[in-house]
Amino acid sequence: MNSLPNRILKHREIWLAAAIALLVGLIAMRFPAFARLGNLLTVFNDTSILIILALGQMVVILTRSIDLSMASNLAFTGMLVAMTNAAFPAIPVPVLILTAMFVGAALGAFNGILVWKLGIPPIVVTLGTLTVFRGATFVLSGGAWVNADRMSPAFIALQRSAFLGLPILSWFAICAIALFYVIMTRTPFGRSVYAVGVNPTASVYAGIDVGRTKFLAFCISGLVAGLCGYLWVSRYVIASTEVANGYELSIIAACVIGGVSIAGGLGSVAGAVLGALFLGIIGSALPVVNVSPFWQMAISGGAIILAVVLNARGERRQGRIILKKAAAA
Amino acid sequence: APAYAQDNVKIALVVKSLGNGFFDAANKGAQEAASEIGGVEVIYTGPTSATAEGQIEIVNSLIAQQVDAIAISANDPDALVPALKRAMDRGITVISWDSGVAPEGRQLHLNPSDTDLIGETIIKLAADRLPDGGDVAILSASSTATNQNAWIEAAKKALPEKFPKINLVTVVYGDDDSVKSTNEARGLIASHPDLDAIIAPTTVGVVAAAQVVTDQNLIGKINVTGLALPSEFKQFIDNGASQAVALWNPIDLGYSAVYLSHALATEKAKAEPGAKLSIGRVGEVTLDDTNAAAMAAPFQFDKSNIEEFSKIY
Amino acid sequence: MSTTELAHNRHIPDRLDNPLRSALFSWETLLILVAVAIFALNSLASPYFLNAWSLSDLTFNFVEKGLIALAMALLIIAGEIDLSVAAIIALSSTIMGMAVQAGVDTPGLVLIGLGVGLACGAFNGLLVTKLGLPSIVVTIGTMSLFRGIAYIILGDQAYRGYPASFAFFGQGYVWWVISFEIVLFVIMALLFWFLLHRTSFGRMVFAIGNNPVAATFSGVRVERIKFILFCLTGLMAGVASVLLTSRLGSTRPSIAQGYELEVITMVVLGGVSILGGSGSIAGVVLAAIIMGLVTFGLGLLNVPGIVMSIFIGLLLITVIALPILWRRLRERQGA
Amino acid sequence: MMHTTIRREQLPEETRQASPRFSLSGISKSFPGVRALNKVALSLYPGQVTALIGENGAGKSTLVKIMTGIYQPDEGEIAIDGEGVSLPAAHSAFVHGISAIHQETVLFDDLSVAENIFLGHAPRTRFGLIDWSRMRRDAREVLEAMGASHIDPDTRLRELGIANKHLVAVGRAMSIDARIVIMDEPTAALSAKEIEELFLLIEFLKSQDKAILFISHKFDEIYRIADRYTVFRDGEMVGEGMLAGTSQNEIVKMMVGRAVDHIFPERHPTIGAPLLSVSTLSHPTEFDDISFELRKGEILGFYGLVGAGRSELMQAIAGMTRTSKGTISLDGKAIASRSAADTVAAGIAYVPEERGRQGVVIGLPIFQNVSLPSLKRTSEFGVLKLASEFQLARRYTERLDLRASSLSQDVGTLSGGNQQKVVIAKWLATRPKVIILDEPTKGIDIGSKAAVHGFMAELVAEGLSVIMVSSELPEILGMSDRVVVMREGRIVSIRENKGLDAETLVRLAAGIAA
Ligand SMILES: Nc1ncnc2c1ncn2[C@@H]1O[C@H](COP(=O)(O)OP(=O)(O)OP(=O)(O)O)[C@@H](O)[C@H]1O
Ligand SMILES: Nc1ncnc2c1ncn2[C@@H]1O[C@H](COP(=O)(O)OP(=O)(O)OP(=O)(O)O)[C@@H](O)[C@H]1O
Ligand SMILES: [Mg+2]
Ligand SMILES: [Mg+2]
Repeated sequence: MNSLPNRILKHREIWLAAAIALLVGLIAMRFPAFARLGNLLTVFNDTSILIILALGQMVVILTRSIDLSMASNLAFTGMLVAMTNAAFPAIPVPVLILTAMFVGAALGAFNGILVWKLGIPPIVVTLGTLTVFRGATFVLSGGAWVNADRMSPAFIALQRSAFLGLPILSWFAICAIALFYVIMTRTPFGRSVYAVGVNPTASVYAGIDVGRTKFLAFCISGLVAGLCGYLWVSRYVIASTEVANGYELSIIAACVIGGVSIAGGLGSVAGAVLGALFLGIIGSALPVVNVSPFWQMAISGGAIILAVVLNARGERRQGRIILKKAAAA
Repeated sequence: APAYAQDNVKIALVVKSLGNGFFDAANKGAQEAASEIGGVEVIYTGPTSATAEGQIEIVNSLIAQQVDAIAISANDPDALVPALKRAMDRGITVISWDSGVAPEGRQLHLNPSDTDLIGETIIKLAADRLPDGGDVAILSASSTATNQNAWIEAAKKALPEKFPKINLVTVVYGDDDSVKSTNEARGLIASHPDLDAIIAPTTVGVVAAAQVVTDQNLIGKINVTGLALPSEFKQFIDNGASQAVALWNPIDLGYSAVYLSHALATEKAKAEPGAKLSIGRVGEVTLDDTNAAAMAAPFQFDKSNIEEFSKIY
Repeated sequence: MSTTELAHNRHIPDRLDNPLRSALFSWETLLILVAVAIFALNSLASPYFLNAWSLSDLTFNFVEKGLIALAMALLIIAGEIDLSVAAIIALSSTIMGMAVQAGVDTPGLVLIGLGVGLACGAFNGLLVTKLGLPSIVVTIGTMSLFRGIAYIILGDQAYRGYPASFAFFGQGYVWWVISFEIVLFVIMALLFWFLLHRTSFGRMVFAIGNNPVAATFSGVRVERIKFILFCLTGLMAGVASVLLTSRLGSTRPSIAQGYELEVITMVVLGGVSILGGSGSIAGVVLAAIIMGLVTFGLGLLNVPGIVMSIFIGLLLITVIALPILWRRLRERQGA
Repeated sequence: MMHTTIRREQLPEETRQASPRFSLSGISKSFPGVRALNKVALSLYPGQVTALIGENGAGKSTLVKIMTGIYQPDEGEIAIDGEGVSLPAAHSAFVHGISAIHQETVLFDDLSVAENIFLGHAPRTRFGLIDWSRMRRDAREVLEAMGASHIDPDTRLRELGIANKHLVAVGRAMSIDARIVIMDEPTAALSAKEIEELFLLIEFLKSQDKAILFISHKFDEIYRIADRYTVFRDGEMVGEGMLAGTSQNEIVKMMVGRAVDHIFPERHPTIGAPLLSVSTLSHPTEFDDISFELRKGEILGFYGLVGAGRSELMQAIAGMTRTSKGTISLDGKAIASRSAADTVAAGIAYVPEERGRQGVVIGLPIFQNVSLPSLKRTSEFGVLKLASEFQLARRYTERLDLRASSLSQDVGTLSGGNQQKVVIAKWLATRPKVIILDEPTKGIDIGSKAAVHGFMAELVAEGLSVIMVSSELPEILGMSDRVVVMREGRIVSIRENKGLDAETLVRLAAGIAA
């Protein structure tokens, strides 16, 4: 009953991976080049930013919260580092990246403090900061864009340069996946994130500070958004107020497709990554197979609904069992 | 009727979205016109994202401010008509420039250049480098942008007669959004392995396409051309991702928009088919049947002159 | 709780405090003050503000979103949410556009617009109530789905050519500066106020939001009411779609982009608890007006829209945080 | 520690040498409206099992929560090995080597068994990371030691039955190398075999010199495993001593024979014809083959231990849950529909057990709570008539002697007892023929209890029929005309309440042969 194959099939991630493989297979039938390793790596590279963001959002959602401000945080930090780079091209890029992560984490901490200390529902807090952060981006830049011509070559080149045949951007994603995997599965903090989401009351009994855990989760999502601020701006070589506008919902969608339960406590690094890849593959495959790109939105919407329905099936809660004969059966 | 009692003639320059370098340059020209004419106040405004709803809210507040004229580069030719009509009903002069609105929503439209000429030029930029012919694709801005659609129509018309060896494989839309344009450019390259050139008649799209070609090491294989601001695009001429691009002078365009708005608002000129209107230092234009006028021919930038122009706009 | 102990007489009064007095310290009063302050500031800041036509134009900034907010308030009070409303506007507008091409006339268009809204709402409602799914994810999904269908139908095209009579809904005036839109909003606000605060349906909505289990135990048909609320929200999105389409005179699939968050902001600013169970229509109407005043007022000063949103965002957080801080402070003093 | 030295003088010879490992003294704790603990004391000795005995609501679990740092006492001292300590959070109890199995299974449904056991104190690798393979191994060891090797440490807790969940909770307590082990009704959901294994484990812990607190309502278990006893009644400590030499009857008297008991109302029931009849009602997992009749003007008491399935049965009768088999009929007419709304319409009212979750709608004022199931009567064409709502609310709340400052007060601001009155008023206002009261006086003070009991008597005198589910013996004995005893989802006995005594009922409910 608990044989290995059985246990593996219980994991929804396996199903999602199978669905993705099937999807790639279907696309390859019409356009074989799509399934070539080189192209798949390109798709992965193109999806890297979404993957990293989805990982941050996952941590927040696991604690029964939600962070709607990630895309705005990204725009703000992206603009900040782009302007810093334009004004002081001499500052080395790694320093800028660290700055971006720090600023992002600070914005996340602002959300987190409001959730932790004032007990304002996360959705309200981040709905507010969603507009505040983006507005602040406009104020910061005075509405002007920072274009390629104002960025230093190193700023643009870093994530494009390759290491072991893979672009650095992909390495960022790979490192993030590895790091989040370790954090979520192997550290007390990671496990307390799950515990808080599964059962806040029981977490208190187990000696976990629920509010503080949520606070740290928001710091992480902020930090990740800050990092992606740099990655986004240097990837698309433009920093503007409109950067990643509305992207918060794509991030959440990636998590949801990946089986992260909005009610908290359920979800995995693999799931979030696969959810993001699913969206990424659809996005890059549609133009290739000559399906009008106008189908993309409807397809991802359908995928979200399907994913939620399937996940809900798997989660059907059982009642308690009082009758001895039923318990034995 | 315009309020002569007030010292200043207030002219609103409404752009598709704030922050776009092309419009910032146009604003420069607008301010030049204002100080040249004297007694003119230019309000430079636009939504943050290029939507018609955003522009409508702005038009409403401009009506309330009782500006004397609105010169708009529209995000949608139809959706803005009701709001602009209302502005005209309240005695405000309305013209469109760059990207037009339907004739009933404005008094005149100022095309930066002759539509057919632009259409032909963007193809020619690509064709010049493809003596044996080849596949080209167009990366446009928003699918509702009037000017883009008109140019693409003109380009398609010019193809069979003047460039028989050039094969236009597809038209995609990047919505003047860097991310969307980048993704569309990638899609083009992936789905058309034999592509020789990407033509982007939009300053946002052309930069995105050139960046993608640079990133994917396709310099020399795919030539990016289109309409580009020299200051934003210089690096791609330098690195060879593009051989040449074209554009008109956005400064002159903004200048002319304000100049014409002022002339109409102060009733120094009248917009009617066939009228010849002066636009100060730029010269003069003639209105066609739909009260539209075209300015000069697009100007080409390549290795020889981009350095010089990138310092101007 | 000393009053509890002292109430030895068997008579329990209906209410202790004077309703006028409690109204004086309510959320709505706070919002009225805020609205009046912004109104005053606007009049001081711009000479163009105090003008019948300006005030009339101002209403266009919030009416369509406000109409949806009325229904959304009920939905959020019942503990659910609908993020797909803007997408419903787009889909409904697109179908109306198709109908125009097919030669349908104004009354038919309105029916189609409302019908599509209702159908979309019902679809959301079915997913949430029949399958027991969380509404926030369901509607994130349908948000892409509905707008996606609009994109599939329209692609890079736009529908125009609406009949002239159709323009009345979004551009017409009932009398002088009084537009059809604002009249409709006032009527709808009254209807929703009545529905929420004066009918047993509204009472059950509150009960569901506060404690769905206890409501079920009390014989309230929780699922059915939630379904109706989703339908109602969809229907109001359909109404907004008719107005907006008429006002724009054309349809693009990107119409009403981002409206959902503005609608929810209105609802929350109006004092509706995002966790469900409390709120009032008066608050939502006031919040809609405040948002209209802020955006229009700053617009008159040519402040970019994005800067206005900072004000709205800060207003939202502060207004929610203040009562909490206030309670903290009092508890600390009490302890 | 003066307190403990004095106490030691009174102890029997064999324990006098040992000083208490863990002692609490003068502990009080109040909740809004309830004084759960009043200056209680408790001592645990190394190598001994102390049984804490008391009726439902006596304050046992509250004390456990204080001992584990989850609640903070209003007053009193806690000492470990004679040294005063404070336990400001759950974590500090951990640090002091206190581990507990709580009454409500406070576990994590979506985490694995191993993790449920080790959350918060998982084994780490050299790099400070959680060592999963060791954690699994350790978990398997813990489970094996408890004789629960059939539980796979890798399964998600959700997939386990309630008995196995309870074993995991026990395992969690075992996994901490604790010196003090607390078990709040650990056997409530276990089968006989598992209970045997648990007892072996407790014997083992005893041999390891741990101090153990054992809470149970089952006397056979207490006598098998415990060395000492402490009895609580209504939040006070009423006795303690060595179990050996103390008879079960003495203890039952300590816990039920209340000195300051309130007097149950005098009743002269005129019992009529059968009104509600339930026949062979079954549910796949909760109850089986339930048949009984409720007669007009009768109070039918349902007795059983916690978890006997009475609440589930009543909720099924009230239309809240689906049944697999059987019929319910009222006045000879079968009730076909299966939704709460229809049951209310038919004339059956169910006053649920979990007042906070299922009963009151906190956030709404009193009068709106009362009128909620009767909205059809207080409205016209769906439009509310405020005046008639107030009138309805006043009629029933004043009759129940509700203590509130006004009817517009939020029910959340009322004390537990008064909230309960609102819930009862709400159901009476539906003018039912049958009213089912599930633990009607749970968690309410003695004064309010009397009011509720008096009111029940009035109701039946007016011809209403009452089903009263209660775990409180005095209430069952004092109020019922007949008593149904349930155990493990089945009816074990239906008796007239004449000459019934508490011990008989306790035996029946716990399955102890008389
Ligand atoms: N969090 C709380 N808020 C309010 N009242 C509470 C709370 N916890 C317990 N009580 C009340 O305190 C009293 C003691 O409850 P406790 O759970 O300690 O009883 P117990 O002896 O464990 O009963 P049982 O045998 O049913 O488990 C009860 O009246 C209960 O209603
Ligand atoms: N197996 C279990 N799993 C979870 N909770 C349980 C279990 N058994 C009992 N409980 C808890 O104990 C409470 C009482 O159980 P239940 O209602 O099934 O039995 P009952 O016979 O009605 O007991 P009561 O005397 O408390 O009414 C429930 O509210 C439930 O929270
Ligand atoms: Mg207990
Ligand atoms: Mg019960």
